[in-house]
Amino acid sequence: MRIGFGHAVTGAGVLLAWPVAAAADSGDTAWMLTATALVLFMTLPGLALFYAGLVRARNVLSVLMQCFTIASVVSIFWVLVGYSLAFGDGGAGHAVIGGFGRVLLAGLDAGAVHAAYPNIPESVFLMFQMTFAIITPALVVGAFAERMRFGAMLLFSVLWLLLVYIPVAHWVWGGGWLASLGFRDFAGGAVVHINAGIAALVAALVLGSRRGFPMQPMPPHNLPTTVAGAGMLWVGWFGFNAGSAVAADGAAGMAMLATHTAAAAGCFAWICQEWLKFGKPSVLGIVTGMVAGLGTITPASGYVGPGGALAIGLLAGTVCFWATQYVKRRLQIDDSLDVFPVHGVGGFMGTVLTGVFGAAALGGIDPADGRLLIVQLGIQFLGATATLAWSAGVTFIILKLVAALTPLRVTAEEETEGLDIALHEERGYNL
Amino acid sequence: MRIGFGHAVTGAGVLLAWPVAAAADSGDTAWMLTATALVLFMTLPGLALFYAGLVRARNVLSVLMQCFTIASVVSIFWVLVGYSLAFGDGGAGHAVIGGFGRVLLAGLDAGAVHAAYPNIPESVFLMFQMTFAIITPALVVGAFAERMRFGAMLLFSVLWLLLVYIPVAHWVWGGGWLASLGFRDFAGGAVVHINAGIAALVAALVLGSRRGFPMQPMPPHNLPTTVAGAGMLWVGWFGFNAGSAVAADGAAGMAMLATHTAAAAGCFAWICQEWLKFGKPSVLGIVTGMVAGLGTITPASGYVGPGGALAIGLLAGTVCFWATQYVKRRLQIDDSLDVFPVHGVGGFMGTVLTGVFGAAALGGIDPADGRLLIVQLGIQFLGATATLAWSAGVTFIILKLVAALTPLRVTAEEETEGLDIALHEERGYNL
Amino acid sequence: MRIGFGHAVTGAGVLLAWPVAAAADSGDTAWMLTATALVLFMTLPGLALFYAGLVRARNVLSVLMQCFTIASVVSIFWVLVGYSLAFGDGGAGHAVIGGFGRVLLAGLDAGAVHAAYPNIPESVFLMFQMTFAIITPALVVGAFAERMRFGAMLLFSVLWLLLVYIPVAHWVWGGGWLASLGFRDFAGGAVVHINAGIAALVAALVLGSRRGFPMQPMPPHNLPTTVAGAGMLWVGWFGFNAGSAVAADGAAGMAMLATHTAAAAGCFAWICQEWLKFGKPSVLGIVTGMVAGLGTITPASGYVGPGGALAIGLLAGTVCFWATQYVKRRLQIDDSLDVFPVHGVGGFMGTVLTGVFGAAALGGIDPADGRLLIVQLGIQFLGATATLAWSAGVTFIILKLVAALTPLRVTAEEETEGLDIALHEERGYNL
Amino acid sequence: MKLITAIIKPFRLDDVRNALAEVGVNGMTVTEVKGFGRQRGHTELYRGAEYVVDFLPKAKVEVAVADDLVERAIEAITAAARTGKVGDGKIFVIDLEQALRIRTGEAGDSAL
Amino acid sequence: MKLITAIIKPFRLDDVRNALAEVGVNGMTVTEVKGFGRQRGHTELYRGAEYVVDFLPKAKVEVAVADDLVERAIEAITAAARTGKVGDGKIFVIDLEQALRIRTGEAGDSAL
Amino acid sequence: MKLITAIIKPFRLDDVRNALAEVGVNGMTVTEVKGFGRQRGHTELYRGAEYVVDFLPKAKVEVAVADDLVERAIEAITAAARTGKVGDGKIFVIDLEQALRIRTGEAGDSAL
Ligand SMILES: Nc1ncnc2c1ncn2[C@@H]1O[C@H](COP(=O)(O)OP(=O)(O)O)[C@@H](O)[C@H]1O
Ligand SMILES: Nc1ncnc2c1ncn2[C@@H]1O[C@H](COP(=O)(O)OP(=O)(O)O)[C@@H](O)[C@H]1O
Ligand SMILES: Nc1ncnc2c1ncn2[C@@H]1O[C@H](COP(=O)(O)OP(=O)(O)O)[C@@H](O)[C@H]1O
Repeated sequence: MRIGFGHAVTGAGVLLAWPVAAAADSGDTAWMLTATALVLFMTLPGLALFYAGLVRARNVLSVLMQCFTIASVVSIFWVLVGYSLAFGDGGAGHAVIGGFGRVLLAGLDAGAVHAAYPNIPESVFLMFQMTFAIITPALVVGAFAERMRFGAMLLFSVLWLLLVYIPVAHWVWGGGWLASLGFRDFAGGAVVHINAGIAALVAALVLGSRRGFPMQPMPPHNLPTTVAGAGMLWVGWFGFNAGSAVAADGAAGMAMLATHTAAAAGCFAWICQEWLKFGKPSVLGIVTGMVAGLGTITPASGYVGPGGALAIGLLAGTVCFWATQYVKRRLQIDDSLDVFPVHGVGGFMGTVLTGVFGAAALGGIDPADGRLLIVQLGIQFLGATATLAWSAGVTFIILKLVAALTPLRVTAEEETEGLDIALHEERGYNL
Repeated sequence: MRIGFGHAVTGAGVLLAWPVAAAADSGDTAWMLTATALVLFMTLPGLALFYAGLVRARNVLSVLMQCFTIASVVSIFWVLVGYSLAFGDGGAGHAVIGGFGRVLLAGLDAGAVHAAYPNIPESVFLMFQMTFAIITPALVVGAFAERMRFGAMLLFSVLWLLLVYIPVAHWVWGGGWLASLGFRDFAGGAVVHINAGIAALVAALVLGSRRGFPMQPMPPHNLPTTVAGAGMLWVGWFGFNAGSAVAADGAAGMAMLATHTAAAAGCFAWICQEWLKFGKPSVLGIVTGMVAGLGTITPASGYVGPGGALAIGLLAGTVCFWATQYVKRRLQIDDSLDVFPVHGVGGFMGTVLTGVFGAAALGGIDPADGRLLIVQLGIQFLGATATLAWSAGVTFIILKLVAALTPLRVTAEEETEGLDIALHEERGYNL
Repeated sequence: MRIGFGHAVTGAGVLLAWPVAAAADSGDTAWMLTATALVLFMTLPGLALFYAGLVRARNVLSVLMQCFTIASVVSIFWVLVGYSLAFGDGGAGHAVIGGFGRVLLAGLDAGAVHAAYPNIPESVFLMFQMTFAIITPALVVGAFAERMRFGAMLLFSVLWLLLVYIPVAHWVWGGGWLASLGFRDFAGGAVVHINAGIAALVAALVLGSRRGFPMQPMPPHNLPTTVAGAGMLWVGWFGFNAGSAVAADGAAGMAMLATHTAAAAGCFAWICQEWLKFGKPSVLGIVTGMVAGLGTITPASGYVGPGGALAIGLLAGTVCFWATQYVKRRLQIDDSLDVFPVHGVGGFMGTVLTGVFGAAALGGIDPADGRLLIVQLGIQFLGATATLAWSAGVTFIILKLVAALTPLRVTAEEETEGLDIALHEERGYNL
Repeated sequence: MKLITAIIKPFRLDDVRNALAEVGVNGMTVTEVKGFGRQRGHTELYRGAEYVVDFLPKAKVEVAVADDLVERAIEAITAAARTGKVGDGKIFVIDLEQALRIRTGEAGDSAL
Repeated sequence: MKLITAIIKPFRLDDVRNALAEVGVNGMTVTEVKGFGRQRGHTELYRGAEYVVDFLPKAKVEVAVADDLVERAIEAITAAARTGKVGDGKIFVIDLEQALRIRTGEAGDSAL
Repeated sequence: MKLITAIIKPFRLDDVRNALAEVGVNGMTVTEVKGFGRQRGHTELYRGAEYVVDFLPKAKVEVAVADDLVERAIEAITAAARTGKVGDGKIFVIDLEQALRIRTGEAGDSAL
């Protein structure tokens, strides 16, 4: 997210003053309302369909249910306390977490704006941010698909929102310590993708593989559904990245261009790898390459030019392809839908590369204070690593905690029968 | 819909002057163009898919056909005469219906604005309203799905548009008697949801149950399709409710927030009820709870705060859950896709609750003229009841009229064979 | 596209000056960002699903793959050279083609605007145009579906973009000779629909029919998927046509109204024809009529009133219906998904009718310089014919060229087995 | 033992199952099949491409029964599946040499 | 009476149906099945997870015929289903003890 | 020759195929079927409309084998398909009068 539209946010101080009365710009507001709709669209139905098509037919509903339920409970918790902790004033501890002053959105009305974004109403700003908080835990679903119990999933997701997503979002976008350092993460390379990606890896390891993995083939049951979801993700990502400009201007346009270019390049790079290695390009390949390109450009999207975006996209498609082979085939970790090698690896790479291609010399936009490239690179690396470490550690603790309260996995019989019948007493298809 | 953006509409008088020349705001216009696209998206493909997944495979196309055809003919009739009757000047009878002065959109050009909404072009205003006129009769389809003949459906829908939807829309949004009374219906709790919901109940009663109901199970044939439609409805509803602010501002932002919060709460409340009663939450449950939350918040969305929205959403999910059980299981009325217990009950409840939570004391916005809560509550109840009565009565008459001209139902053989082959000579799937 | 928002583009001269620094309008920019997302949405997933549902199950992925791959490579080539050739300064040859001055988008930054459209950032303008460049070759896919090899398709599409699409786009929208003549093509009747439609016919003839055509029935394998795609196309087309106003104003509103009206009329006219000829209306019919209505109104959408749009839509549904019967049944040309009779015939008809209904006397907007209707009609006919001839000829040459390098068709065995397994080693469904 | 195979109209399946249960047959195996016979199929029409679908959806019910149950089972199926219209279907009877229950290894009548 | 079961390549189904009609067989029941045999299956590949699908789609055609038609029916199927490549399929013949038409109760040859 | 028909739990199919291959059976035909028997089905629930699905997904494996292979084939199937829980399924054996390979016209044991 572009940090500080109205005036620079350089720490906790400035946030003490909000909300202030100011006239929002109708054009910027129009775009942010739209962008909010687009990012929700990414999760529902976008990501839900993308994931649902990839599992076996007997688990299709369980995945849709997870995405839908996460959207519901995250929204409720965001209104109750999430927004306050992420973007509220944290007082003395503002470097690490926001405060409780905005619990239940206290003080919000139609005229309110956020100090850092006086060009749009605060209601729009917090809605836009809510959609990010929804999609991030929903991404993790891909790791434990086809075996996690519903209740455990629900508990895990709420705790993960509160203890992993919100702190990291605060550090980077809410005026926390990474923001103060000048860490650049335009639309969530660290906050969303590294965060969800590494949590997925940890979850896959803690839960263990699906029964039959890797001997038994587990092909996607409905690739057209996955492609439908992929198309929605691509379109929705315009809201994600270009919306992170928090304005309808040239910066949003440049972000959209970078986003689109990287997606296209990710597609292309992935199918080239497939063509070289397997002799045939595939549909699942091209949509995975697309997601890799989009995830990787996300942190950089507001800072790089089209050339940088092309380079990042090509790298994304190539590196994430090999990472997927490595994690799934070599390490035999059953991160069911490859969340880590695509989002985790892509997000990390993109966050670091933001320090490279986000330089005027390479067609990007130099950091404001004339910081050296090597310094920025260090900051990027630090931020990416801190996110990785925090998310990995806390995810692990949460899973152990949940496991102490309720079993994480369904029984072997339930897994064989399929989660749809076992957990929800419904079947996906009666054709 | 927010009534009277430019200046207050307090009856027919002010409407005599339009269209006036005025400069529209590009930001507001941008949002309303988008909102229009979003509301169309709710019907096509949103609602069409939502409904299509719920019927049996052999009737999937008939439902899609009904939604698509309604979109087509309603649009044509809206251009020909509908807009004029709903929003045109009704002269002496303006309290009950508009006039014929704008037939075929006479007087419209690119510079025209509507007196009540001078901030956007009139072409955009009438397009936005058209999408509401499309979705309302399309909602009714759920009641007579899997048995109504195509020709009868077509005739019914056109008459229903002209004799039920348009008058009610005029009363509430076109400067009619309910508008004059100060009835609050921000985005169509009465105009859309009560209207369609009660019409559905009447249609289900007049047509009679599907063959085999309730003995024979009639499970949804494709729940992933229904979930895809549900996601589109959620996203599209942002256009429906936040678009009803007719501007890109804080009011739109607050409406989006209320809408989203109620949807999330509706989801959650419904699956909690399922969990308690049946021991298992379900996918069909969560999406139905979402629709209940959205339908119920609709009239209130521009007048309540997030706390009110949360309360309304929780009530919606709970009450509509029990209403569904009651109508379908206890009364054994075969309103096939539960339009009445979700939209009718939710719409009524929401319209009344607008009189409660739309009070500053409860985090909402008091009525402009300092009206007492109890008075407003009375007005809300009156408006809801009047809509209910009008729609029920006229729907019944229309159905009897159509039945006199052409049979309403397919034959028993056609019903067994499925409407897709019987009516359209097509099959949904050749997998 | 509305030509020359800021000031008239009457040839190459004015283009020499860009990019200029100017303040974009946030409302217009908001709408154009949205419109760009909508037009991408038309291809991914809209058109991809629309086409995918129409083929047989064993080829479903091959069609999705073609649409996705085209989106990827066209985007890359657009950034590399396409935008420069279409909208860059062509110097002496500007009448026929742009130049290489903007290769790799040289000179673009967040502050840049295009001289002709100073109200929005250039980044947004070029993104919006890119989405048109994506969908046009994707439309052609319908002609050679179920038999073309992937590599040949890829090569063909890139050459076709460069040698067919870009020149024609330049002639009409980039300040080329048709623009100078005053040719009216608001959103791509010639540039998109005639262009793709005639290329489809040529491709169908060069590749030859699918094995078994016309003896063996080849019914759509999943019509609900096609309907989902159709709904997305309708919604997305609002971005296509109303976005071509390049502003959020009354002109955009009128274009949206004309677009929607023609779509509705196209639906209605097509099913009336079916009803008369076959006794039953069909789902495939109504969505095809919708596309016919939308394709036909496209060139006229910014110049006609709602009455003209209604007439054009009714004509589109009727004429394209008969054209489809004629080409497929009578001539027995296996343009698999009927691209030519719908887009080609509709596009041609619409381009010519723009010269009729785009007259103030018929509710439209007269050409700026007081040109006579008959003169404009001649220009329209000339532009349509020139596009037809260029596209037909160059498409033929490209196909022969590609055929010389690599076989165009899969083998008979591969065709029988299905392209999904043969070319991509994947299967669409494992239900 | 005999293996009875009945090709019936799909919407009669539940009736047939119940009728069989009443005469004491507690197991059966059902397959979705397409039948071709005297019953006319339907027409499908896609953008004017008309074609006749002769294959109609049928359910194939297979029941292995002890010899003394054959008559009653056939009667039960016939009564439950008959609508009186063309296409009601056929019943075929085949000699079953051996039957085994996989779980227990039981053979013969007691395996059914 | 005999029950002839033919496992054939799906795209030969229409030819087989026509060939059977020519020799006077007017009814049949078809099932989509998966066959495993000498014919090699195909590979599928999902994000690098490769696996071989040995089961190939086949159509199973079942026809009950009077004894005197058996030879001709078999010849008709063989001629119509043969492509000459591996995987053309098999024909099995089983003795049919009894056949009944549900609609009329007719038994034996006249039930077919 | 005999025709062995086994109704098994679907997730045991690969094991059964491998077991058959080991005893020398190299061809088989598999059909997705729904079974009804002692094994209890599941409940489905849609907006409070509850109903019991008694028909469970099963795989039907058909193998034609020469007489001397029958015992071993049955044993192989039994061993591979058994889970010990209700619903493991049945094996039926029928006499096969004739078998033909369509491609070559070979008949009898060599056709298998
Ligand atoms: N000779 C046959 N062999 C196998 N199945 C047959 C045969 N004749 C008919 N059938 C099956 O029985 C079904 C009903 O047959 P049909 O001739 O349509 O009506 P009816 O049973 O009333 O005579 C067919 O759809 C087909 O599945
Ligand atoms: N022993 C068998 N029992 C049952 N079905 C068999 C047997 N052998 C082959 N089949 C069926 O016949 C089909 C064709 O067999 P295959 O060995 O591939 O080729 P061919 O028929 O040319 O010898 C298989 O896919 C399978 O469905
Ligand atoms: N009499 C029968 N005829 C045909 N198929 C049967 C018969 N009884 C059982 N089956 C099949 O065998 C399957 C397993 O039978 P079931 O009674 O559930 O368990 P078990 O095999 O352990 O006794 C059933 O689902 C059904 O497909």
